[in-house]
Amino acid sequence: MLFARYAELLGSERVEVDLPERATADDLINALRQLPGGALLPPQPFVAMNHAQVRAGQRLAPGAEIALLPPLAGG
Amino acid sequence: MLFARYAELLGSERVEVDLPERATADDLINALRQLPGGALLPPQPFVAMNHAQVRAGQRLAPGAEIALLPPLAGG
Amino acid sequence: MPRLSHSPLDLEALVEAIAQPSQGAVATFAGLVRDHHAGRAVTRLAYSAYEPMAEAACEAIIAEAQQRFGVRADLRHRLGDVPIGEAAVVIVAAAAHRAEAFDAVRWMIDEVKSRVPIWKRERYADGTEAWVDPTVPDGIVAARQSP
Amino acid sequence: MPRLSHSPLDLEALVEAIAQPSQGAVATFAGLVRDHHAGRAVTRLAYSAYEPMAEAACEAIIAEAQQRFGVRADLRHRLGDVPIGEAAVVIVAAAAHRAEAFDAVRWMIDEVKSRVPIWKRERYADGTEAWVDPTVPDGIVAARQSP
Repeated sequence: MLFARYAELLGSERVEVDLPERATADDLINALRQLPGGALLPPQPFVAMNHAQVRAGQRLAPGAEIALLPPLAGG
Repeated sequence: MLFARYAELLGSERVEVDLPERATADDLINALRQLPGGALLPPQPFVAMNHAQVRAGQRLAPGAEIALLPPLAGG
Repeated sequence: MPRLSHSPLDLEALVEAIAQPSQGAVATFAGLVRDHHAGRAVTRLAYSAYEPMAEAACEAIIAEAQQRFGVRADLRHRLGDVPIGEAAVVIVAAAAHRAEAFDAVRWMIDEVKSRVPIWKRERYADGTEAWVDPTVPDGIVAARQSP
Repeated sequence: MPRLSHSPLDLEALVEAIAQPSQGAVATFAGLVRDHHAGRAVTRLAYSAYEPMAEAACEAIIAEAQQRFGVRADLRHRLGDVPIGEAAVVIVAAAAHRAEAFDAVRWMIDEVKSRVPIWKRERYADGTEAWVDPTVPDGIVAARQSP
């Protein structure tokens, strides 16, 4: 799932990418950066899996809800 | 003028005492402590003259509004 | 404008009056009448003031807060009988940034407690009454049966 | 109970719901939509959120504040279009003593800004729009003519 500016960049709030098994958040970002508009994504955006922040190098669970979060601006 | 507990002690919100010319707040306190109930006044209560705190040793101006203020409990 | 009031205080009205489209941070404080003090159950409470001096002190606190913290500020203090749970004092500060708003409100409530000539008489569930005195260990002058 | 709302936020209702006769100190913070940002005149503003994660983050902040500071606390964040001058966020904490209430509110607004997935899009008087990004020097991603 993509939000706010990132959704604008890729033209959608939901995208599907094929990833190898045992892929990490970095693999996902690299795949997204190949998509049209994806080159403007930052190299290390905030990634959430099932509503919790993904740590660097953490594997993505198959079927999990993965979200890329632009810099927060609430409050 | 007396307020709150001090008014209760002396039984009135306004008392008149005769003071010498050039009297200070200490002179006033001493005179008030001679009145019925006045012995329970503390030796150094907060004194205000025309709505401003009186400093130790400051003279009381004739005709000024003098008030004895118990410990504040607002807020 | 009087800062002392015998009627219930309206925090929302104070916030609306102070807020401006250029100042996005509004901090407030409300001091509500508690149902206990010094280990006793409080059933009612009344505030009295040396009114002209208390008004002047409130004005001075507001003006100083605005000067010191660069905020717009206001406050109200209730007098007379105040039911348990209602506000005895409400304070508001609006600023461009939240740090100044918080600092101003915190400073103002400290100043209200230390320089506004207001007194508080509590009545307890056992029928006694006492003057509140923050300078003594128990917080009250010995409670006595009320007349 | 949802902490995110598409309707105007009601600070007074939040204060009334949180106050208890045993807790006399109530501190609040309201963040209002300002009419300017990054040197530009703002004409409107819309918040969006990753809603389930944002709700969970708000719940966590409230629970942690209550635990850390021994207060009763609550907050609301507005979503969607918010007119200038209306509240984007309101926070309240009630405690027996004022220090805890102030500390809790201050901590909560910092946490809301740093961990709740909410984004803000501003529209300016010149017709351009931009995403607000507190991590860049100007505070916004370059404003572009809106479609």
